[in-house]
Amino acid sequence: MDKEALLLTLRLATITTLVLMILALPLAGWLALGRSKLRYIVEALVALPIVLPPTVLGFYLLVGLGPLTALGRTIIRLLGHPLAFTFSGLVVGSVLYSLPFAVQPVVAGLRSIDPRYLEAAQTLGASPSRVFRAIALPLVKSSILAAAVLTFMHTVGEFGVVLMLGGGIPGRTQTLSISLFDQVQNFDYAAANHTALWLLLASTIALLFVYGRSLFRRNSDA
Amino acid sequence: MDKEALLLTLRLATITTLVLMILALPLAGWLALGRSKLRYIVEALVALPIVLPPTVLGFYLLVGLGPLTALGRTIIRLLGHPLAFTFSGLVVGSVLYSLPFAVQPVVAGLRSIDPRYLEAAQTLGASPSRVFRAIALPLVKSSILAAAVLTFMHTVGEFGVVLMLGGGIPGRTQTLSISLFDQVQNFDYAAANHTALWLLLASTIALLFVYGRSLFRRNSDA
Amino acid sequence: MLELTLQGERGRQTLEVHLVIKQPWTVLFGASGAGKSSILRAIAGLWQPPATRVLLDEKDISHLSPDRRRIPLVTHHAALFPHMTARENLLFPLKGESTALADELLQRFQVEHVRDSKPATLSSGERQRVALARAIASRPRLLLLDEALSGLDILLRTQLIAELKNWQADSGALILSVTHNLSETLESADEVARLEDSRITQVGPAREVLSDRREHLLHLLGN
Amino acid sequence: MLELTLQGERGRQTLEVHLVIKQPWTVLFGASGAGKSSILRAIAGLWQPPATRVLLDEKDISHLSPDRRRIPLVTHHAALFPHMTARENLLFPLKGESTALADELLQRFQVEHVRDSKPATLSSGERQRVALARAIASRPRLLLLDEALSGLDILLRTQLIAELKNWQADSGALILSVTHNLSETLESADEVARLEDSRITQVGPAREVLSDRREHLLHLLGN
Amino acid sequence: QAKPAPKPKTELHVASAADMQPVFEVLAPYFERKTGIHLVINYGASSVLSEQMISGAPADIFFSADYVFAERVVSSGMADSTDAIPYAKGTLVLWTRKDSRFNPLHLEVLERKDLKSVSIANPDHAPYGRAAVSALQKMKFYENVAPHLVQGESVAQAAQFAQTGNAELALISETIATSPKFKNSGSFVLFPTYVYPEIRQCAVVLRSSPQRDNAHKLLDYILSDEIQAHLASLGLHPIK
Ligand SMILES: Nc1ncnc2c1ncn2[C@@H]1O[C@H](COP(=O)(O)OP(=O)(O)OP(=O)(O)O)[C@@H](O)[C@H]1O
Ligand SMILES: Nc1ncnc2c1ncn2[C@@H]1O[C@H](COP(=O)(O)OP(=O)(O)OP(=O)(O)O)[C@@H](O)[C@H]1O
Ligand code: MOO
Ligand SMILES: [Mg+2]
Ligand SMILES: [Mg+2]
Repeated sequence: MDKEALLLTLRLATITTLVLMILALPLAGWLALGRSKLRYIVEALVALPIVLPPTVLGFYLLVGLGPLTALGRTIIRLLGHPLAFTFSGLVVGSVLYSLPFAVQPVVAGLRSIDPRYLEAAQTLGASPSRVFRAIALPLVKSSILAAAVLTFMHTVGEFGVVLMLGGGIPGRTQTLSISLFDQVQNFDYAAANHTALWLLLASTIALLFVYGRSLFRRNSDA
Repeated sequence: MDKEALLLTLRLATITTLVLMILALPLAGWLALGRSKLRYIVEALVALPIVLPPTVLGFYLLVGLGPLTALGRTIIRLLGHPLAFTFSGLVVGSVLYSLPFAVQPVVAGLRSIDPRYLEAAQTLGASPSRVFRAIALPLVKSSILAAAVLTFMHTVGEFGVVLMLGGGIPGRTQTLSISLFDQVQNFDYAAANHTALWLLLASTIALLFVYGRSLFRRNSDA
Repeated sequence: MLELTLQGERGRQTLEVHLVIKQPWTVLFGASGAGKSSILRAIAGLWQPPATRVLLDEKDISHLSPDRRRIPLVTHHAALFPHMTARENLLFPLKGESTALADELLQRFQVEHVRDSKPATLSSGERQRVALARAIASRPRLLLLDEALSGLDILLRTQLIAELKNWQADSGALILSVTHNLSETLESADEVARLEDSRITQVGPAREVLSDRREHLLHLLGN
Repeated sequence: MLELTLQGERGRQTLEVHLVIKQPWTVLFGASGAGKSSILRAIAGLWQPPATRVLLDEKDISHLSPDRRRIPLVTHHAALFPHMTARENLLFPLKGESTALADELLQRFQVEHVRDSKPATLSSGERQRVALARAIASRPRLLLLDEALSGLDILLRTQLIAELKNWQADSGALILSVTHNLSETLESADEVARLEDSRITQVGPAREVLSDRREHLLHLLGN
Repeated sequence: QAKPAPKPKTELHVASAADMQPVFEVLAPYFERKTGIHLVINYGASSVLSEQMISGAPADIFFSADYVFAERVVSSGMADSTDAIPYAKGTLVLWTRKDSRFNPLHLEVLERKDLKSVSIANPDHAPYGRAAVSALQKMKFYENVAPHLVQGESVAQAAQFAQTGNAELALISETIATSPKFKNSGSFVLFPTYVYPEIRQCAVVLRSSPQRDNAHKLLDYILSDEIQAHLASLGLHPIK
C-alpha cells in the first residue's frame, strides 16, 4: 500500500466533492426550478464531459490549460507555472469530469418535489434563495447524498484524466488509481491485489458509514 | 471519423443502458422500498465498482473471466472462447462499471416518493410488484431518465475497461473512445479534434432531444 | 361485519379500541388527535401494531398485507396518482376490465368533465370525487372514508351520500367514515361510534351520541 | 382593504371576478370546482393570469412575486415542511426572531404537545393548527384559508376561530377563507361572498347569502 | 514524536518503455546502491510517454523502445542532445503459457488454422507492436493470424493478455519473456532478427530537467561496459 498515494487520492476526492457540491447545487437548482428556456441547453451541456473518454478530456485540458492557448497563458501568468502536472490541475480535471454525476441526480430530485412546499415557503415571505436553501435542498437530501457518493467514489477511481494531466508525480499527482495501474502493468499482482483490496475495504467502510446512518434514521418512521 | 467505431460505440452504449435498466430498476426498488436490513450492505457494494480505476476493474475481469478461474473456465466451456476480446465481454465490463450510475439516482428518487401514493395503490389491491411498476417507477421517471442518460454517456466515454478487456479489434471491440485515444497518441490532432467534435455534437443532439421533450411537456403545468 | 381489537401506541397515548360494525354506514366521531385516522389505517393494514385483530365477515385478516385486505382508504389528500388522468386512476383497480364501468362511475360522481385531466389541475372537491369513484371501482367489502366528503359543498355532498348508499344497497358493502362535520354525520350515519380518551365510549344513533353538538349547532343557526 | 380584479381561464370556464374586501373576515362560498381556490391562489401570487389586478391597502401588488406579497395561504394540505419539527416550522417565517413567540403560538393553537414532532407523525387536525400558527407567525396583512379549519372538531374550531378573531383585533389583519361548512361560516364570517357561474353574485351577511343552506341544515337537525 | 526525518533521497524521474520494466527491476537497486539515486519510473507505451514529454510532463530522462519516439522528443526541442542516444537492441519473441496447447512451442504454430487469439502491442504506440506486425508479414503468417490479433496498449499489456490465458500466444519482448514470472509460467521462442527492423532502443535526457547530471549518470551506467555485457541475460543486446 502506497500511503502517500492513498492520502493524495482521498484529498483529491474530498476537495473535488466539496468543490462540486458548491458548484452543482446552485446549478442544479437553476436547472430544475429556474424559468429560463436556456436551461435545457445548459442541461445537455452539463452531461457532455462524460462522453469524451477521460484520457481525451485530459488531453484537451492539457492543451487548453497549457501555454498554447490564451486561457492557459493567463493561468501561467497568474500562477507562475502551468496547471498541468499539479494538484490543482487534477482538481480542475476531476471537477469537470464528475460534473454530471454531481448535477443530474440533484436535478432529478428537485424536479420531483411537491410544489406545495415551495409555494408555502414563498407565501411566508421567503426569498427564492431561502426557499432553495432551507426547503428544496433538505427535501432532496437523499439525492444530494447519492450525488456526493458518486462524485467521491468516481474521483477515487479516476484514472484517465489523472494519467494525462498528472504525469504521475509521486506525492503530487500520483493517485492510488495510477499506482494501482502501475502495479498491474508491472506484473506486480500481489501488490496490486493488496492495494485494490485496501481500496475496496476503505470504500466499503466509508459507504456503510454513509448508508448505515439511514439504517437508524429510518427506524423512527411509522 | 471512424464510422465502424461509432456504430460499435452506440451499440455498446445502447445495450449496456438497456441491460442496466433491466437490472437496476428492480435492484433500486428493493434497495429503496424493501425491508431487509441486508439492503444497506448491498447498497454500499453497488457503489463499489467505481472506486476501482476502470483499467484495474478491466484487469480483474480479464483474470476473473479468463481460464485461470473456475468461473472463467465455465464461461469458456459454454461459449467456446473467453469473454475477453469480444463484444459481450465489453458489455459485461460496462454493465459492471456503470452499475452505480444506473442504480443510485433511482434509489434516491424512490426514497422521496410520498408514501401515500404507494399506500393508496396497495389498499386498492395492487400487489407490491404492480405498485412498483405502475406507480413508483412512473413517479420517478425524471430520476430514471437521469440514470439512463448518465449510463449511456458514461459508456460512450468508457475507456479503461474497454482498453483492458477489448484488445482493440476493429469492428468488434474498438470503440470510438479507443480510436480517439489512438488519434491523440498518434499526434493526429486534426483527426482527433474532428472525432471529438463529432462525438460532442452527436451527444448534444441526443441530449437536447431527451431534455427538449421536457421543454414542451412542462408548459402544460400551471 | 367488521370486528376490530386494537392496542397500539400513538403519540403520548395508547389506543385500546374494540369496535364492532354491523350497520351499513358507521361514523367514527372524536376530537382532533384522538386516534381516528390511526384506527382506519389499522383496519386497512397500513398500520400494524402487534396486538391487533381484524375480523372481516368472520375472517381473520390481521396478518394480511394491505393489498390482500383490499380495504380502500379515501382521505382528504385523495392520493390520486399524479401521472394518470382521472379516468386512468379509475382504471387502475379495474385492471383493464370494461372501461364502461369507469365512465359510469365518473358520471355518477359528477366528474365526467375532468375525465382526461391530470390530478394537478383538479379542484380539491373534484379530486375527492375521483378518489371515491376509484375506491368504489375496486369493489371493496368495506370502504374507509377519512374526511373524504369534507371538500364538497352541501348539495353535492347530499347527492354523493345518496349515491354511496345506493352502492351499499346493491353491494352490501360497509362504510366506516370519519368526519368532524355534524350535518354530514346526520345525513349519512346509521350509527355513530364515539372515540374518547383512547377508547370507544359510546355507540348508537347519531342524535343520541351527538346531542351536545347538535345543541351548539342549533344555537348557531339561531333557533 | 383588498380589491381583486381577476380574469383567467380555469378548466372549461373563464373566471371574471371583482371582489372588494373590507370586513375583517370574509368567507368565499361556492360550489366545488367554482374557482374558489383559484381566486385565493391569484391573490397570493401563485397564479398570475395576465389581466389581474390585486390592490392591498390601496397598493398595487399585482406584479410582485409571492414572497414579496407575503400573503400566506393555508390549505387543507397544510404543507408543513416535512424535514422540520412543528416548532421549526413556526420559526421559519420568524427567521431567528424570539422563539418565545413560536412557543406562545403553539400554545394558543393547542399544539404545544407536538412541538418537537415531525409533520409525518401529526394527526391532520394537528397539522392544520401548526400551519395556521405558522401563517400567523409571518405577521401577514391578509391571511387566506382554503378549508383550513375543516379538519377540526366543532369545539376546537370554535376556540380557534375566536383565537383568530383576537389576532385580527390586535393586528388589524384581514382573513379571506373558503369553506363548505355552514356552521363554520356562520361562526366566523363578517361577510360572505358567493361565487357562481364564474362571477361573484352576492356579497353580504351570512344569514342572507346562505339562507337556502340554512333551511336545509335546520331540516336535517330536525327542527 | 521526535523521529529524525529520513535523509531526503535524490529521486530521478524516469519515463520508460514498458519492455524495460523487468530490466530496471534488476538494475535500479544496483544503481541506487552505487550512486544513492533512487529511480521513480513511469512505464508505458513509448508513444504515450513521448507525447507526455512533449506536453511538458516533468520527467528527467526518457527511455524509448525505439529511435522514432525518442527522436520525436529531440525534434520538439526538449532533449539536451541533438540526437537520440541508443542504449540497447531489443529482441522479439513468441510466448505462450506452459499449459497451452501449443507446447512444445515453435514459430510454425502461427500457421495453424485453429488459432483463437494472438496478442501484440499496439503497432502505432509500441515499437514491439510494430516489430511484431512486420515479423508476421515477413514470415507470411499475417494473413492467417490477422483475424485473431488482439492489441494491448503496450508490450506489457500484450504480455498480460497471454499471461492471464485470455490470449493463447503473444508476440512480446525478450525482456519480459525472460523475467522470472514469465519464465516460470510459460515458454518462448525467438524470431529471426532479419524478419523485423532492428529495435534500436534510444534514450534522451530532458533539457528542462533540474538534474541532468544524475540523468546522465543513469544513461552512462546503462551504457557502461559492465552493464552492456550484462544485458543479454536480461533479454537485450548490447548496442556496441
Ligand atoms: N392548474 C389548473 N389548470 C387547469 N385547470 C385547473 C387548474 N386548477 C384548477 N383547475 C380547474 O378550474 C376549476 C376551478 O378549480 P378550483 O380549484 O379553483 O375550484 P374550487 O372552487 O376551489 O373547488 P373545490 O371546492 O372543489 O376545491 C376546476 O374545474 C378545476 O378543474
Ligand atoms: N406515525 C405516527 N407516529 C407517532 N405518532 C403519531 C403518528 N401518527 C399520528 N400520531 C399521533 O397519534 C395521535 C392520533 O393521531 P390520528 O391521526 O389518529 O388522530 P385523528 O383522530 O385522526 O385526528 P384528526 O382529527 O386531527 O385527524 C396524534 O396525537 C398524533 O400526533
Ligand atoms: O516497450 Mo513498448 O514502447 O510498449 O514496445
Ligand atoms: Mg385524522
Ligand atoms: Mg378548492
